[in-house]
Amino acid sequence: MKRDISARFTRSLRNNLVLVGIIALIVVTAIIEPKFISSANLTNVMRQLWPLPFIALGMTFVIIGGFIDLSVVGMISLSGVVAASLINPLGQVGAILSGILLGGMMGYLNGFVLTTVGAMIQAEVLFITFGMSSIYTAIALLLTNAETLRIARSTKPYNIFTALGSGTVGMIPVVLIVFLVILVIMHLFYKKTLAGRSISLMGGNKEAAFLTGYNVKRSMRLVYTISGIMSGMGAVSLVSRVTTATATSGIGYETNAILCVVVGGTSLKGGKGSVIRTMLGVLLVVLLGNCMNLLGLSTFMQTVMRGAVLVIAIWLDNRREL
Amino acid sequence: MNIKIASQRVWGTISKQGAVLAILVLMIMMLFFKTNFYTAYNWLDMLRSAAILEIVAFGVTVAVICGGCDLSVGGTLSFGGIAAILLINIGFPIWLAIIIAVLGGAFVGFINGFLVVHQKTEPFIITLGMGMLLKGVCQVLTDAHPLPSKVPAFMEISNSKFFASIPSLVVYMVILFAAFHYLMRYTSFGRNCYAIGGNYEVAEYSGIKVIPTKWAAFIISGATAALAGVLLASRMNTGSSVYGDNTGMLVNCGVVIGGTSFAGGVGGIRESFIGLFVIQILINCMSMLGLDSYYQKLFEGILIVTIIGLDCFFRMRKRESV
Amino acid sequence: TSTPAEAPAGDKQAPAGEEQGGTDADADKPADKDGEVKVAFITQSLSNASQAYAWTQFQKYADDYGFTVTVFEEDYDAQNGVAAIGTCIAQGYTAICINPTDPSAMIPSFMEAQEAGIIVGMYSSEVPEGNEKYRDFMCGTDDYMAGEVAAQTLMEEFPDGVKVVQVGGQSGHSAQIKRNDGFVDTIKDTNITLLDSKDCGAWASEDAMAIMEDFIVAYGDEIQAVYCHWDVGATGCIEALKNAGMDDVYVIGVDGCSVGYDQVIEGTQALSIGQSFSQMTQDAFDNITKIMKGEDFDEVVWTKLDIVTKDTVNDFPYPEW
Amino acid sequence: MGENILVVKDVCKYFPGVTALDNVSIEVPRGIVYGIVGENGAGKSTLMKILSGVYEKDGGTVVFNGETIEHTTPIQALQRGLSIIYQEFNLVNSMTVGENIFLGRFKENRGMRGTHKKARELLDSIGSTINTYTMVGDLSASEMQMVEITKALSFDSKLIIMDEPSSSLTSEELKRLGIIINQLRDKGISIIYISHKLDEIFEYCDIVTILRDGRVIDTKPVGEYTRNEMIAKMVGRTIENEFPPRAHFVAEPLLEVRNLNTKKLKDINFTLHRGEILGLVGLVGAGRTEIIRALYGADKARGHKIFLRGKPVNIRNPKQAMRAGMGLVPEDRKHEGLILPFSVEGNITMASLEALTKYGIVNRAAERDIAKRQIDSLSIKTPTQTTKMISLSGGNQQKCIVGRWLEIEPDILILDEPTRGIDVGAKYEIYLLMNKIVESGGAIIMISSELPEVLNMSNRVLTICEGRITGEFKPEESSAEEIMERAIG
Ligand SMILES: Nc1ncnc2c1ncn2[C@@H]1O[C@H](COP(=O)(O)OP(=O)(O)OP(=O)(O)O)[C@@H](O)[C@H]1O
Ligand SMILES: Nc1ncnc2c1ncn2[C@@H]1O[C@H](COP(=O)(O)OP(=O)(O)OP(=O)(O)O)[C@@H](O)[C@H]1O
Ligand SMILES: [Mg+2]
Ligand SMILES: [Mg+2]
Repeated sequence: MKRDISARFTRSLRNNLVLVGIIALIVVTAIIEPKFISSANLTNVMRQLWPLPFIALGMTFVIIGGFIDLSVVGMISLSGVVAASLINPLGQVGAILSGILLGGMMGYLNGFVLTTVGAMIQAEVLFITFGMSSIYTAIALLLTNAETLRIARSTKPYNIFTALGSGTVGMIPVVLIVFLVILVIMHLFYKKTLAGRSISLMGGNKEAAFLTGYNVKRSMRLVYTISGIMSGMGAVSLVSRVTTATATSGIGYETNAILCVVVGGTSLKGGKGSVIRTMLGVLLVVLLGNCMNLLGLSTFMQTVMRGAVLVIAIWLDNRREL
Repeated sequence: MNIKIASQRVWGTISKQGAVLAILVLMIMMLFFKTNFYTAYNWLDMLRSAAILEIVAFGVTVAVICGGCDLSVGGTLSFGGIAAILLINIGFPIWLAIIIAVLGGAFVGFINGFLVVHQKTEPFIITLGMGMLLKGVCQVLTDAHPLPSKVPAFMEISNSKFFASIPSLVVYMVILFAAFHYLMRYTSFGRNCYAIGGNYEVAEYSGIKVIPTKWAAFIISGATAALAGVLLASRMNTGSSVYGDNTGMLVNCGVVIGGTSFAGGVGGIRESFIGLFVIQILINCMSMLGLDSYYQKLFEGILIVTIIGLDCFFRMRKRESV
Repeated sequence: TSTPAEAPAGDKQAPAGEEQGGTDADADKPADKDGEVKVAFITQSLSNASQAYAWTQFQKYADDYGFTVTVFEEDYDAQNGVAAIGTCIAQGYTAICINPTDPSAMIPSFMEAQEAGIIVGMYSSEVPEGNEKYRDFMCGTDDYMAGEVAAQTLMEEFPDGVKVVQVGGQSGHSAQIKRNDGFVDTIKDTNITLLDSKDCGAWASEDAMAIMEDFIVAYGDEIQAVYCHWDVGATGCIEALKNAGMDDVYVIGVDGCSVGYDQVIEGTQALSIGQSFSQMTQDAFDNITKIMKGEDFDEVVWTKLDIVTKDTVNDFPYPEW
Repeated sequence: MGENILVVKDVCKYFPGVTALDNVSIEVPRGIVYGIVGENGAGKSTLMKILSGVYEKDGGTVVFNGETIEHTTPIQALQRGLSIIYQEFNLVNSMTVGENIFLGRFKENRGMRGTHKKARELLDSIGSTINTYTMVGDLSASEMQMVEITKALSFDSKLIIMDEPSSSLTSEELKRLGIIINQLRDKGISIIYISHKLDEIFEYCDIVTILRDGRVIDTKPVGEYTRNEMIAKMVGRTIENEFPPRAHFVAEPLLEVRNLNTKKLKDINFTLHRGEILGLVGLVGAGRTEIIRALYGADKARGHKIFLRGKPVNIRNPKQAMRAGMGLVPEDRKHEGLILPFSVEGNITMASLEALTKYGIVNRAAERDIAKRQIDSLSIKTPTQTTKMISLSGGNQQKCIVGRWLEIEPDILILDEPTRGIDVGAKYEIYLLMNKIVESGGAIIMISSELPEVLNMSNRVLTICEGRITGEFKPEESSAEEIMERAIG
């Protein structure tokens, strides 16, 4: 009996390593640096998150579907640039919508290219989306000539951007509220709808899903479109937060997003995963950065830590399945 | 009759390897422009520019043929160069420093091998994390500053010329090409790698020691990357943590473009050579034509998507053919 | 179809033993090729707005000097710079203006370029000390000076000492390193206290913003001044300060781009340290012309840094980038 | 050293739910050809895989060449002098013929040239003209088989096991195989020869053992068997009530297939009636699976017409097949049927989700009901509805897949090896389910490698050989021997 309880405890511990990690991180940091648990820092962390949660959310769907998306770099860059530059001609609502729409279109294009050429395994998909990313970034560079666009320069109002970037309701940033709404919608989409289910069916076993009448190619285009839309939203939140847009602003988000998804416990083998857990992954990754900054760890050590966390997380995830 | 067979063979190679076709297209295109593309100097120069990445690619190819993949080579490359210069600067003889650096790379490969082969984790994500970790290590080692060598003789290694005009790097590349080609084609280790990548179980049943062989492939990949790093550091007379930033992705991409499939078992050193050389030729052509670098990025992306996409497409067609 | 163009000028005329370009002996050399004078601009990255703008200046002034200009991008990877110099040699360029990611890594290539008779000019960046013989001239301001200026301004502005944080550019890039070193070296043994210093993963304002936010949590009101390595990064710092309600922090940025000017005009940024790329480009072109003609020239032409504050902002033309 | 090269005594092997070998004993003398026959699933391949070290035996002893062998690995077996030609191809497609023959023995042959030279000699010695530099992937099935044989010969073997070596050989190659076998026997090498083609057994073998359900039924010199006796002993079953009584509800035609062609199939024509169970019989690799996959729209086919209830329908993908009222239980449960990371519930309801969806939202409550209903009615043994599929036994996994289709009540259910790896009890339940489906007006196409199963369950049987339909039988009116004869071709 006692053995049973302790076995169950270790199992649940092992299944919830992220939570354990987060708690350990909070406790340790709070002891060393009490400022960590100050309200100022909490607000701080809530602000620093963006746009990673959006990107990781989109990436979760791609990974649950059994694929991977490296083109978020290009999509964020291009969407951000377009959104920022369209404030003047279209007004801010138009700009935001076109940024998101463009993201969706790029995502769909990725899915379209992949299904057309029949790239069905992760490695093929990896390089093709990498190439697509270069294309999107190049277009963003051509559009801006590498110049930084500032939304403060627009002649039209841009208060929605400001609200998204730094507005708060009470203590809670506006963008967090917006995101939570989207998160709930996406969670419900994943859990409740047929389309959501067919994504994980595809990730679990493409052949079985195909033989049971699911349109695998459509699901594939869908996950990439979701990733594109989320990149578009992420780009808008990024532009709002920093009030500028450049053609290279998406750099690094692909690895960070994958890191969050994997640390959150969604298996790279596809089929199973959880949108909510990814958010825990985001939290862990962002907290880690925040803690290391507060503890005065050098930028270099932070890179080491991030790599180590990624390697160890995947390793543990893999062992769990053995 | 013979001509027919020969032309069939030529066509067979071309259609099997999109990269060859791309090179031919570029070469024909360059006939129409007045540049110095067709000069011995330019070709030697292209080869020299490509040499470092080619050498890295030779090692990576071994891992890929075994059914793996190694994205950590970027980090290993920087690490190799930095380690060698650090040691030389504190007075180690050059040869010893180089040996230690290469052993360091081999150790990285050993860990990759442990995680991928022994623990059976997903190679591309784990090596991605490993690369990130190594970059951090390099930053810590150098304080993120470029680290010039204090011993002038070190520079000679990669910057001298043989027979008055042939850059030493090209010579090294040719030697290593021959060595790796020999290793993969004419030794039992190489052939066993093909067998392992081609069909893991059959290889195991045939008495091939699958785990040590595949593990060794990762060690070779790491050691080669470190060696390339040493050569790069000598070429630049400097070691730096930023040198490998694009290497991992680019090299693996080149290997795949060349036709060495991530599924394992097919391809070879020659294919990888061509796969990376096509990227180099593209860059050279565009520089010669004075094309804006934004367009260079664009065309690079298009090249990657097209070649890998076509590859997938023909494989799909072959699968589905009635 | 055309046959390959004549062999590169350098290739033919540069026997292996020839030493050092840029002297009188070489004066007649580059002009021989249908009078075309090809000048290459090799830059760290055209994704960086300052470099993209510098390139427009090359294009703008090329006609005045009768040059044909081409740009090569390193994309923050020194290997690409080395490859670019190789291409320049193959193509028989007359001169190279280079702002490398990693100057020390370029020395071997400079030797080759000079062997091939190509004029090598450093642009907005200097070779490491002791290697001056490998380049023919240097024009512009070194990033090290930007760091020095930032530190000096702080000393003037806060004679009683000041607590400052530094937000660095992309870790490992030459601009980040020099702007850091210039600053850190200058404040040594002064009453300026460097509270903390951190670099970014990329030249991204969100990185700068995140770092600044963490600084605010860690040091709060202690922070009196911020030295950020680039104006767009300063935007992130300013946003972070704004959100924390800290309006009176003295923010210094480097670049002197339109974003920086705007912020100076708005009063959110106290100082932007600018570089005049148009001046730099003209100086470089002047030098190339002089070397070609065999006239005397100044090996080092410093371009004055623009110190853009609210008081001086109207003295400078509004930047085009 | 006795005169027996191999003595197997009381060897047992259990797979989840199946006893593959039940106290099997055989003795193989030196220098003879030893035949083993038995219907599909009798345990022949399992026995051979134990000998060659692919599987671990669960009991009994094996003595090879006077040496008692407890554990062995494939490579150790080869080194001892026991080589095997596996039933499934055991070649690396992306390598050349020569290298495959000497896989893992590159060094012994002094490199590439030596390898190809020796391979050439070996191929010449058996009269094969295959180029040693060809990629194995580019070979035809019969050429691959020759390569397998050559590979086995390349070892200095004392015993060579041939598990259905002839299943894909042309008649020319078959003759050559006969010569090779005789040559080997003359050299004192023993051969274990497994085949479904009784002509070969009678022609080549000296002693024959008959296996059925993992048990040795009979062993005697080949001359003492008559052909009929042999077949009777292979297929004859006496276990009572193994099959439920056959259903008789056959009514009007439901599905007509005309001129179905693929790379492998030639002119497949057949009709399926309401209330009918149609069995497809053939050897492994005959093309049964291909027929139903093409029919179901999972593989591409050309030029064919399908009529459903007299009306032409167009089926280009499984979705359209489902809309037309078909369902498929594929043969490879793990790779084609199950979503292993999913729960039992998720696997069962997969096919019904569309019907449960309103405005894009799946009705979870209804989904749970469905899963519960199927788990109860099929008595699927699972701790909870949300248990992960991977932890169920094979039979229960199979029931989940069947339940998946039962829920949407397809007109035509295609079952490919529905009872593979399933114990007798579970089999019986699946048979009952099949009868229930036809009772309610559906129709079933059933593929099975277990002849008794097909014969007892089907109303009609089609024999398939090398991609063609070679015969049509009413099992009540024809003998198993007759049918098997046609299936063998
Ligand atoms: N790996 C396995 N896991 C579970 N069951 C297995 C496995 N391999 C074989 N079986 C089962 O063991 C039994 C014997 O199979 P085996 O392959 O030995 O038959 P066989 O006599 O060779 O038939 P065939 O003539 O079709 O080749 C069958 O019921 C089969 O389903
Ligand atoms: N994907 C594939 N690649 C190569 N060969 C294949 C493939 N699928 C099937 N085959 C081969 O084609 C032949 C026909 O296979 P098929 O599955 O149609 O036979 P079958 O009659 O259904 O037999 P069974 O179901 O008993 O295995 C077999 O020899 C098989 O080995
Ligand atoms: Mg068998
Ligand atoms: Mg089958």
